[in-house]
Amino acid sequence: MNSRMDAHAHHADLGHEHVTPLGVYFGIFGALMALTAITVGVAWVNLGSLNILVALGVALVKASLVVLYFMHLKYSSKLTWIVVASGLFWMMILFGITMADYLTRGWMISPTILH
Amino acid sequence: MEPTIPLFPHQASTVASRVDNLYFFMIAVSAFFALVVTLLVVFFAIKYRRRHDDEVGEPIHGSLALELLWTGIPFVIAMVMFVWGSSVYFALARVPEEALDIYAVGKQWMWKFQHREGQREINELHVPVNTPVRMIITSEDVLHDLYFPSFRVKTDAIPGRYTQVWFNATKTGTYHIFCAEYCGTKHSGMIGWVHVLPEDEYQAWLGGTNTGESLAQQGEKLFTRLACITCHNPNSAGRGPALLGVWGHTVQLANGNTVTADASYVRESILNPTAKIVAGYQPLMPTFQGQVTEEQLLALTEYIKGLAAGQPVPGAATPAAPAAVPAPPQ
Amino acid sequence: MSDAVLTHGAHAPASTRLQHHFDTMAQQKEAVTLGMWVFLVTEIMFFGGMFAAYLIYRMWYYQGFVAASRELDLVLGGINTVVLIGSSLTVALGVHAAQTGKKQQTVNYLLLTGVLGLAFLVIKYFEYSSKFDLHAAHHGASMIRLFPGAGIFEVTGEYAGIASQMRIFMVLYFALTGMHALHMIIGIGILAVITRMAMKGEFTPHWYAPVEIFGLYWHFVDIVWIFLFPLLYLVNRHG
Amino acid sequence: MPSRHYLNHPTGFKSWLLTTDHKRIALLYLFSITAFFFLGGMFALLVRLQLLSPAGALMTADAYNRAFTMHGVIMVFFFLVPSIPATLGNFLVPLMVGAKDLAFPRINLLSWYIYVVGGIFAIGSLIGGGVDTGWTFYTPFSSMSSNSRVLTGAIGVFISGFSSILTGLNFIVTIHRMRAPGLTWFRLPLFIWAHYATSLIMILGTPVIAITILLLAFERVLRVGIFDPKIGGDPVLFQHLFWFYSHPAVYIMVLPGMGVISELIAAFSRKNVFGYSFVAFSSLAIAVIGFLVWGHHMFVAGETPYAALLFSIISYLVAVPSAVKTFNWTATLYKGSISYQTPMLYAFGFIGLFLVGGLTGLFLAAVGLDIHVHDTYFVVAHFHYIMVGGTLMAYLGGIHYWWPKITGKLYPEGWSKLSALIIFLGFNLTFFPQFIVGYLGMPRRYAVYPPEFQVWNVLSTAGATILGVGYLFPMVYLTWSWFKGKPAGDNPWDAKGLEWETTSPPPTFNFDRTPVVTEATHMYGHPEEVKVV
Repeated sequence: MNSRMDAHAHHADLGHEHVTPLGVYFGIFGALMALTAITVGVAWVNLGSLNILVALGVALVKASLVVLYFMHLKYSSKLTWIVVASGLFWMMILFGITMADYLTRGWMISPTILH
Repeated sequence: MEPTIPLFPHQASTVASRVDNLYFFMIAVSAFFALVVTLLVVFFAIKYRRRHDDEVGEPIHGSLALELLWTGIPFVIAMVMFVWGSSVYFALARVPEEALDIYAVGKQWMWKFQHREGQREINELHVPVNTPVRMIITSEDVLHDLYFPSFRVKTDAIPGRYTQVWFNATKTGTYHIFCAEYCGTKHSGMIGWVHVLPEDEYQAWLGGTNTGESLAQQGEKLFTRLACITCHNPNSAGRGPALLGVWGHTVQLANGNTVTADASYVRESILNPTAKIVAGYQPLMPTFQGQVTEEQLLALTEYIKGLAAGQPVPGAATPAAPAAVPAPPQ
Repeated sequence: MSDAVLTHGAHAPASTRLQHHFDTMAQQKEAVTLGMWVFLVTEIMFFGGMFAAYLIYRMWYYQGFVAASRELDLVLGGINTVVLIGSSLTVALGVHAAQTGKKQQTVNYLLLTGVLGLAFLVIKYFEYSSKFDLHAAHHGASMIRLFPGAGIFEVTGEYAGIASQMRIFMVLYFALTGMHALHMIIGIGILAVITRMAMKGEFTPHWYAPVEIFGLYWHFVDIVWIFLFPLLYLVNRHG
Repeated sequence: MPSRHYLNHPTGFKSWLLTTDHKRIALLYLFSITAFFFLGGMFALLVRLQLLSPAGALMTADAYNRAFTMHGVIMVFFFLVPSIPATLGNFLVPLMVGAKDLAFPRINLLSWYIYVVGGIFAIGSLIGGGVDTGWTFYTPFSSMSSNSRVLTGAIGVFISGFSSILTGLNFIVTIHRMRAPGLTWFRLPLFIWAHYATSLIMILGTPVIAITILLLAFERVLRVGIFDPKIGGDPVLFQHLFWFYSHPAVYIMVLPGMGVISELIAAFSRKNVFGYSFVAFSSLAIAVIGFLVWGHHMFVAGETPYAALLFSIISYLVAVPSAVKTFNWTATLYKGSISYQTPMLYAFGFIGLFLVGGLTGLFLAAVGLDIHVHDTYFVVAHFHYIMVGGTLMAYLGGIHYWWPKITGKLYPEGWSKLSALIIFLGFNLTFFPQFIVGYLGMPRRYAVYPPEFQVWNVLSTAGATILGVGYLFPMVYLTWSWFKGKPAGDNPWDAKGLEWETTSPPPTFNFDRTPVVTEATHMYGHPEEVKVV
């Protein structure tokens, strides 16, 4: 947790950091390319309202691959995970609660302005 | 105005006393807690004042029971306030079916009121006592807010959109109207008076100031003048959809969606005609953006509203006053 | 970005890379890395505000969004996606090279990243400038000029009725891609500094934090684009 | 006093302008926010003078609109938001965690320069004629209608936001990574917990207002329609995005104040804070729940009844942790050893005023009641009780408490007690009448008003005059004490805390040896008797 407290255990030794094998990087790049092709292809298929979900789902998978492997989140501390999660959580707050207004605009509890 | 120093606003609507009761409850709860905490602080401060320089306080780490108590009690009280506040809000938000509709248009810096019977007022509003009145509000330019402090209600006037607020005035008299959403230079000059009249005086006022034309009739004239009637011929198939009986019903659109024909839809269809094309028609209609004012839009809407099924159609020249509003005695 | 990025000083061993207020290199590195991640969270929220607007208007103005989206150049957008993901790969390889002490490789990968970043911006420039031309819409009979400024934006013909919807899409297009491009430009500036440091041989397997921290930033910019691409270019291409 | 400390070593103008010492940067902030405080205060005085007469005693409506806007913009973005975090926080966070500096000293200096540049834009907009949109910059008035210096002012706000983000980032990393050996999370001073919670809001909320302001500028320059209903935009969306930051920003302003109060009450009761972990977690609860309530600014703005109810109930939830804090502070006094030195007087004042401010917040969270008092003086009174009665009282209390540490000097106790009293009385006279006139229905931002509201407005203006004088006092005697005050000694209050274990003023790197922490915060008396919750 706090590196000042266990400084003795670590000293200045940074040599044990995780080194990702090169193959992983190229593999991830390949996967990202494939997913890009999928997301372009799907746009030509009519899935109704599923289109946006598929597009966002694919983007989310791509972003996760970048974060986990390119940005080494997979090998990072719990705190880093929490930081990333809190970013996503707060963005969901922004979207979700704003939508609480926008999605209910059609529902009226009074006679609408039409009677 | 009044010689005395006012402490409390007039209670001049049915909801005013409900709002005020909640207010008094809140004051009582607040005063109680403020007093308890203040007295404790003063009492402790005196009782445990430092008596010599190297005295220290007694180490007390806390108490789970107390923490739960003073988390729980405020929570319960807060929920009571929430429920009470919400029930008052429902009364404010739920407009009675039989309410009398009056239109309000905010504009830098005046309030324009439009009665369905045709009367127009600026910064003055006449309403009958003991009758639910619904204000349907929009704005020509920026945000405004129509505020009746004596009725305890307000709502924003939003350009491009209709909002509503209702009240049932219980006391005759003259009360303030304020603009409560900052709107520029003469924001504080965007004020007026609402005159609550007994029913007979209100009718007399309606009669005495009647322009002779209801809002729907004005709309009908506009409908002809703007040549809407060339395409929207109510009786026969035209290039545009017939409007007879459309109001309040579901309209099938060309893109497969449906929409309910209400004031917002009518408004959009006039200003941005190709946004929602009715199934089976071509996007031929030109926009009337910039050619009709908010008030003319209201008149047209009112006219189309009157074209409900079974109602007279243009040419018959009958006012389309709703049943809830007695026809002007003329 | 992080302080370590700004640390200069020639050819110093790792221990002198330790700033006065840290106790150990491990502590310094953890602080700098955490700082960058926290900064990226603020970036999420920064773009989040625009994404919220996008979401709402897309819900309201789907028709206009589809029409305007189809006017975007999918080929250029697609190439840019490949270019940017490619640059993410090269920067990751650059970090790997620095981590394993391969000095020349580090420099090469960083330079390659810079080239790809610039390529992205050049393509973006051509995309942008085409939005100032009045031209026939690809997918309709309309004439359009898509830059959303008063007196510039113009839509006539069958799209005229949804012109204001299309304009809102274009506002968001320019706001989102413009902010993204600005991040790229800043990133390339930082990259230039770091590449210079790499050329001077300042990084060792014990101290390469600037490369790593820059990498985090660059990957984030890539991720933003990963979302922008489908949301802007691929609203609906069927039917 | 030590012969060599952060103030006198190194010397020279440049050593201050290029300093990376968190203590010096805190002082740079102190001077600049004090300047903005008095600038904003002058506008407040102009506003109050105008309202002496129903017809407007002083200026035209246009001038008045600019006066209250500049008052709001300056006070919110250039005084309240940076006030405690950037001065006391900057000075104390490293000291309290036993570190030599913040994690990113140069970024800390950068944040001050960003603040100054933002401030120059704000003053630029003022010189150019001012802004007349209200500090809330509501569209479409700000984007389409106002012909004042909206763009310059908005850019100033936009820029200053980044100074806030960088401060928050620095605090978070420092608190996570720079704590002294033995300083576990539950030994941290509550001041640190409060600043941690504040920093969360700074980094998560501020970017949203930055982008919102940017979109507003985009709209104003290019007329693109993103918030303009005439061409398809939604003005209510601006309000959602604006309040997503600006409501939590209220907690940016008050949470650090709560942190200060926790320190003051502990130090002047010589007692650990009652229910430490509840007070600590209530800060986090406020920071998190505070992000979910922004829609209570929009009950009459056209949001749906469903959204209104959601925002109402969550607003009530956020009241609970504030209540918990107040009760714990009160309980801390029990069996304490309470002295009435100036900082403690401010703490008592804070509790009283925060009570009123917080409890009237309950009124506003009730949708049915808020409809009536929304955008009236009731709201004005409420938030001034929180921001001035709360934040400013805590800020002054904190400045007085740590002044001996910052400058190494003592201020005259008699004068400081007198000014604390004047400020408390003046404050109440200024703002209490506004509750009454607000419930009567007087809308805010009115340059002229119906005559029946005059009495309350005259009382309020009288109070503001007293308050204004009250604020000048500390300015004078604190400045005097810096040069002529008696040396304070390292720990004049006999208070606990790492900041009191170093010299006054502290050396450049804070501690001669890295401190090792072995007990919880504010443990007076015999530590073995104490069980930490």
